[in-house]
Amino acid sequence: MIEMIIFYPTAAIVILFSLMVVLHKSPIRSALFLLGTLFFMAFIFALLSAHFVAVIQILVYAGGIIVLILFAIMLLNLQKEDSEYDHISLGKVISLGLGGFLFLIISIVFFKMYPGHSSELPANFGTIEEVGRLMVTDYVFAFEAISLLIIASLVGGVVLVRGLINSKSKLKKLK
Amino acid sequence: MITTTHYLVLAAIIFAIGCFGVLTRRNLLVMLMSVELMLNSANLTFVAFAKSLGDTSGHIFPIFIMTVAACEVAVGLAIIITIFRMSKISDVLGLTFMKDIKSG
Amino acid sequence: MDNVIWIIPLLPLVGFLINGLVGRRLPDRLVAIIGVSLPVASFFIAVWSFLELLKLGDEGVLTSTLYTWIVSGDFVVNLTFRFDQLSAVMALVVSGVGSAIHLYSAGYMHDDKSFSRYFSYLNLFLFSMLVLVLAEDLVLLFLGWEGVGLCSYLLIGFWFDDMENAKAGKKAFIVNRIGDLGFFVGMALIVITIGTLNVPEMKNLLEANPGLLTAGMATAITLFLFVGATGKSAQIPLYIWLPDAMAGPTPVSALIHAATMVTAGVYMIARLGFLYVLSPTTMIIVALIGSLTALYAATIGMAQNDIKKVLAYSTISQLGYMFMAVGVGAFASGIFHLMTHAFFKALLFLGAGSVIHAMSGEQDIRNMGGLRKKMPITFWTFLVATLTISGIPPLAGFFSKDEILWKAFSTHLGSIGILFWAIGLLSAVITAFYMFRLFFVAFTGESRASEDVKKHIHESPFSMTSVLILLGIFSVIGGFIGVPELLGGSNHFEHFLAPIFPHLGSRFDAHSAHTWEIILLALSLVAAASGIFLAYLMYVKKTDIPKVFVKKYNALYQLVYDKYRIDELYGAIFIRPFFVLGVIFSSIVDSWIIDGIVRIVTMATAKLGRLFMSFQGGDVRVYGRVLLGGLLLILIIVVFGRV
Amino acid sequence: MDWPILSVIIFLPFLGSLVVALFPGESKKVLKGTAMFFMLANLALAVYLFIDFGGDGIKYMERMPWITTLGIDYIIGVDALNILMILVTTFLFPIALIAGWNRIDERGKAGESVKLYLALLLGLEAALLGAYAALDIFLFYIFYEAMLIPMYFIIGLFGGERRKYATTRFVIYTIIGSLLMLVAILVIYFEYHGATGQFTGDIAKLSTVAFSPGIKVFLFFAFIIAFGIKSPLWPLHSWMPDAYVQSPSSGSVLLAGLMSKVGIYGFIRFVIPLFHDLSLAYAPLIMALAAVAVIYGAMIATVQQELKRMVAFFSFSHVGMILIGIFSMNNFGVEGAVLQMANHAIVVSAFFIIIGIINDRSKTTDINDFGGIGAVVPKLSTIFMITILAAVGLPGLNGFVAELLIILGAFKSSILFGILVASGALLGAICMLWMYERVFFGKVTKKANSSIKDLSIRELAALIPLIIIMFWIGLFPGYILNKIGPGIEKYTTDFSPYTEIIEIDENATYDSNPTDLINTTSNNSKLENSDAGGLR
Repeated sequence: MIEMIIFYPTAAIVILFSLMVVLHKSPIRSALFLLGTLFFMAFIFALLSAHFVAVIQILVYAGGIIVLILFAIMLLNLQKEDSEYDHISLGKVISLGLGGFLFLIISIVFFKMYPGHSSELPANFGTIEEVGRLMVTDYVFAFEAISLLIIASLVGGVVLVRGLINSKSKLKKLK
Repeated sequence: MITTTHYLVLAAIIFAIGCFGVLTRRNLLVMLMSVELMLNSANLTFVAFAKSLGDTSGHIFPIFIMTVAACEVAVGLAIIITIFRMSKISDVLGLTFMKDIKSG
Repeated sequence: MDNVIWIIPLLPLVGFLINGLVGRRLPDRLVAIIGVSLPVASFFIAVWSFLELLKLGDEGVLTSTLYTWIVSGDFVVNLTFRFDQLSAVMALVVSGVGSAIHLYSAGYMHDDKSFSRYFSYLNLFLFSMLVLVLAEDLVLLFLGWEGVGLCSYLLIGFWFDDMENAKAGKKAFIVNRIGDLGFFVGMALIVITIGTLNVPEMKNLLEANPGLLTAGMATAITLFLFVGATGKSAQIPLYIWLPDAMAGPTPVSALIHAATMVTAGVYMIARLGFLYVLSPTTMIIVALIGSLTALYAATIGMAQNDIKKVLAYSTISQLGYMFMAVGVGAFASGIFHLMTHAFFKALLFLGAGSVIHAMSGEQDIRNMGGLRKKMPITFWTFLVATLTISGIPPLAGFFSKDEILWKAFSTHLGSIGILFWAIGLLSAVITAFYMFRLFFVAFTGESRASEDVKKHIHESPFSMTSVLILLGIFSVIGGFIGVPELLGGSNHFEHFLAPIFPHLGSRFDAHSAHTWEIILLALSLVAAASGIFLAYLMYVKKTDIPKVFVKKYNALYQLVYDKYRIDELYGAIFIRPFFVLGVIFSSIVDSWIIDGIVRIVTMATAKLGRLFMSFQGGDVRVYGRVLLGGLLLILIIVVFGRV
Repeated sequence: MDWPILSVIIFLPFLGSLVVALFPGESKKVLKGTAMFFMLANLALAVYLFIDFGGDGIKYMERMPWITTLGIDYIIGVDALNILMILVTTFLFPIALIAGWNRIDERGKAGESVKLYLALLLGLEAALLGAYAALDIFLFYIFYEAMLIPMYFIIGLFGGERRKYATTRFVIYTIIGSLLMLVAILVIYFEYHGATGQFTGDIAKLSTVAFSPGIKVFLFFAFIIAFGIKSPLWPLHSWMPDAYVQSPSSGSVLLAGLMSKVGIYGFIRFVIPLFHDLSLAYAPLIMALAAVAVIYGAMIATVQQELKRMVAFFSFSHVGMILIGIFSMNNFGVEGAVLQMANHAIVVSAFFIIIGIINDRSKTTDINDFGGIGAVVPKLSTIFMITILAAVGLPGLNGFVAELLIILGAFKSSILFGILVASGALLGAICMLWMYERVFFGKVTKKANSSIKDLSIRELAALIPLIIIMFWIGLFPGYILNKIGPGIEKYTTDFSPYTEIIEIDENATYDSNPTDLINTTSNNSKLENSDAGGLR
């Protein structure tokens, strides 16, 4: 019952916020709505007794990624895209259709594959210890691979922004 | 009673919204945010299934996905900033460097 | 290869190879020696073989097989030379007259810059002609048949600096080729019905099994073969090349276009006589075409002024006689006339060549005249030849021509023979007339040549005149081997050839035949005499008659002078449409219709491509939509496919 | 035969191609010499093969499993149908190389392009030989497609002004055809699998498959279109004039002389054996198309102003003649066609070499730019004349024997087609003699033409062997006819793709013996003739 009381409002907020992310003219508002979406999503994670994931969600996403995006927006000083809202283009209608259809299909898939509840959860389900244990035992390889990926993206990010200064004129010519 | 299906349908809705965003917005940053939405809905599915199956492995993947998302955002933002600084474009319609000049 | 027949054609071939490959580096004298001595040698071998053949008696035949040429399943073509009575006559005539003309050419062409080329062609011609007459198999005969056509092409266009000569050569070759097409079709029909092209074998198979050929098929085969003969022997409707062929050197005209090659058609029909008698329809058509050609060409001959053109039309006309003969079944008579004609027509041409040589290339008889004193030998030999062709006894032409007329009259084909005879007789009058017109205008009276030409007029060198005299002698005595029984002879010629030809009856019994023969003989004499008298009257006594005549019937004269404008007619009916159609095919059908379909397909592809290109406009979102659409499709298949 | 001579013949040029391509030096002489050596060695092997060949079955058969899971085997062999083309192919390559000896130098600025050209040439030879020798349908297909690659570059890199257009067109046309064929091959392949449960590409086995009539007609026409484009058959020829005109003259030699023959060969080796009954039923249609080509090609050739284009259409006309011979489907026609394939290759090669020489001299091939050069270049004009005479079927030269047999074959199947084919020779003569007259006869009309050089020793070295072969086949065709005769007689009785010689068969691990094979083939054709009757 409690679950229900928490789930429905939270889900409604998540859906509303995510719609705002997609639909709002101003990038900076979009970013803030995204922050909200992610925050409330963490609630739902918590509801699913994935406490560690919920915490990470807030820390990494809300704390890290969104801040990064906000920085970027401010750095670029982006304006509202007015032109986009003035008319309903064929592309938007098609996208809407495709999105709706995608939803339908995915829902059908989920309904068809309805998994039964396990009667009781194991005691250590979703605990930080358990997650940590799994990560360095069963999934240690993926864990290491991810760390490599982080290094790669780090290096990539630096190289991209640094190389820009040198090759700026070259790329302009190309255009 | 909230079943796993509820969560899954919520995930599907958010995925579809994210998808719609990617397909319609012209601003690169907003597109990137929409992608984040989609990733998050995937996380939700994982977690929902984890609960349903009683398997904590379903929690590991969201963590990985978040890490990947972080990397993606870092690199993606770097690219966007590079492009913007180079040509003052943050609009996908302008990104046609790789297109054949004649057929444009 | 148990005898030497195969050497007869081989020797000229050797001459061709030597002169053709290295002749340009040899001195002219050596070229001439090689070019003349080898044909002469081959003539002597022919004579020797002839004597051998005589020893063997009636059924005797010499054959010599070199190797198997073509083999495909049951169909075998051997390279076999066959020396029977008919080939013997032909080989002797061809190599004999051929050698004489080679000798004449050595004098006639002595200052030409392509002397060796000339002799190589001439030797090649002799080789081909000998192959033609000695071939046992029709395919081998066809080798000779095409070979002579080729040599005729090469020799007519010998002086190819002048485009007209080259064009005349091409015309001859192509018209011949049209005939050859008929010949080829005829051969193919024989293969699919009888199954072999070996002539004696064909004959045996037909004798053993007459049901092999239906009457219709026999007519078709013989008619197609006859088309070949009309091409080669210049009969209606394919005679048009022969007058133009006079563009070649005169000895060539004498050898190829008078004495030998053009008679190949007659020889072929005589050789295949056993086939032709199976189809009376074809026989009548052959005789009719022959007689009409005789008359038709003779009328054109009356109005020509070029000495060689007159002789060309006379050749066509005389060939018409030969076809009349073979058409009515008198094969021996046709061959007899072929032989005598070879002598006197070669003589006429060589005489004309002698005149042209002397007149510095002038060929128009209106610019000649009075040559009697300056060129006595030419004059006398030419007179003999003219008398011979007009049919004055006892010269060779009289016997042969008269025999044809009699055989036409008495043919087993029925009373249609009288028609052939009448046409033949009329042609005889005209022949005598125009030949003597030529003779009187060119040789008698005052000279009408310009002064500097007059100075050069001289008798030809010995190498040329000796040939004239030799041929003159043959023209005089050649007829005696075929004197009919009526005149006290025993017609050796016909008896000699008897084993080859089918025997056809006459429509008269022996007694009435005699009476009729005498009447016809007298009529022929009257005809010849009246023709000569008319010519004498018009061109010696009262020379203004022709002018008055021309004035009065100008349109008719022009029509005849322009050879009835048949060339122009063919041009309009066949040649122009052919080229127009070619241009239409090339520029409209090929490049618009066939290529157009291709272009429409490519254009449609390009359009479609442009349509698809709009999906790839560089807008990432569009890519995304398409991607998602595709993904959805796959999902639908996966999800609902399982249901 | 202990060593696989046929495989050596196929792969020796390929080896040569690699050697030339990887050759460290840049010396053109050494490169050309190496290529020449490989070509001549191959020619010697092919001549040995030809002399040793005999009998009515397949010889030098090699059978090795290749892709066993798909049932594709490496099967090659020589019989009466392909022995001549193998010989002619190995013969024409050295000639083409000699003919293009100096022209390659002009094209290529560096040794690199000579290297490329020679490697392509050798590669093409290997592919051609492979296509002729292959008895497995997939093996054939691979070689068939492999031919395109070198040819594409030979035209595209070394051709004339509009080479890109021409070569694109040529390749696209051919690929459309071969893709259709591939579909048909796969259908047959799976049908056979459906019937017997095993996969195979062996044409002898494939020819035993029984189809429903509807699909069979589709398959038949897929093959007809594929080979019809390559040959070319009217009206699938519109790639031909441009490709022939734009390719370098040694390329035209190979394209017109050899590659188009693969298409014709495909008709004999694959179409008729695989679809015996349909070939009989549709023979009149194909003969009619071919007869159109004979007349139409000759007429178009007559009015062309450009020498190469003219020869292209003339060759098109002759291809029609060969196809009529094949589809007359009797001993005369097929034997004539097989011989004529070789003849045509030789004659057309001579034509293109001569035109290439003329083009070298005066940089033009327009007939109107010439006139009266006969006296200036006597050797050239003589050789040209002989070639023309060979082409129009003068007895004593090579064209005649084959044309005679084809015409007899055509007459045997239909008098109308017989007359049409025979008239082709006449039209060809008109076209060729008219052209010859305009180029060589008369007075020299253009000043530039009065100083054209006659043939050099090298050019004579390329042309004289062709002329000798023309006379040899013309005068002594018996040697060749005796070699191919029994095989073709056998072919025209049962139309099996190939016939194995018994003693090889006993040792082979091959479950049906030849007599079985023939029986099943004939049973099938009997059975399906009734079906085909409905189609008519």
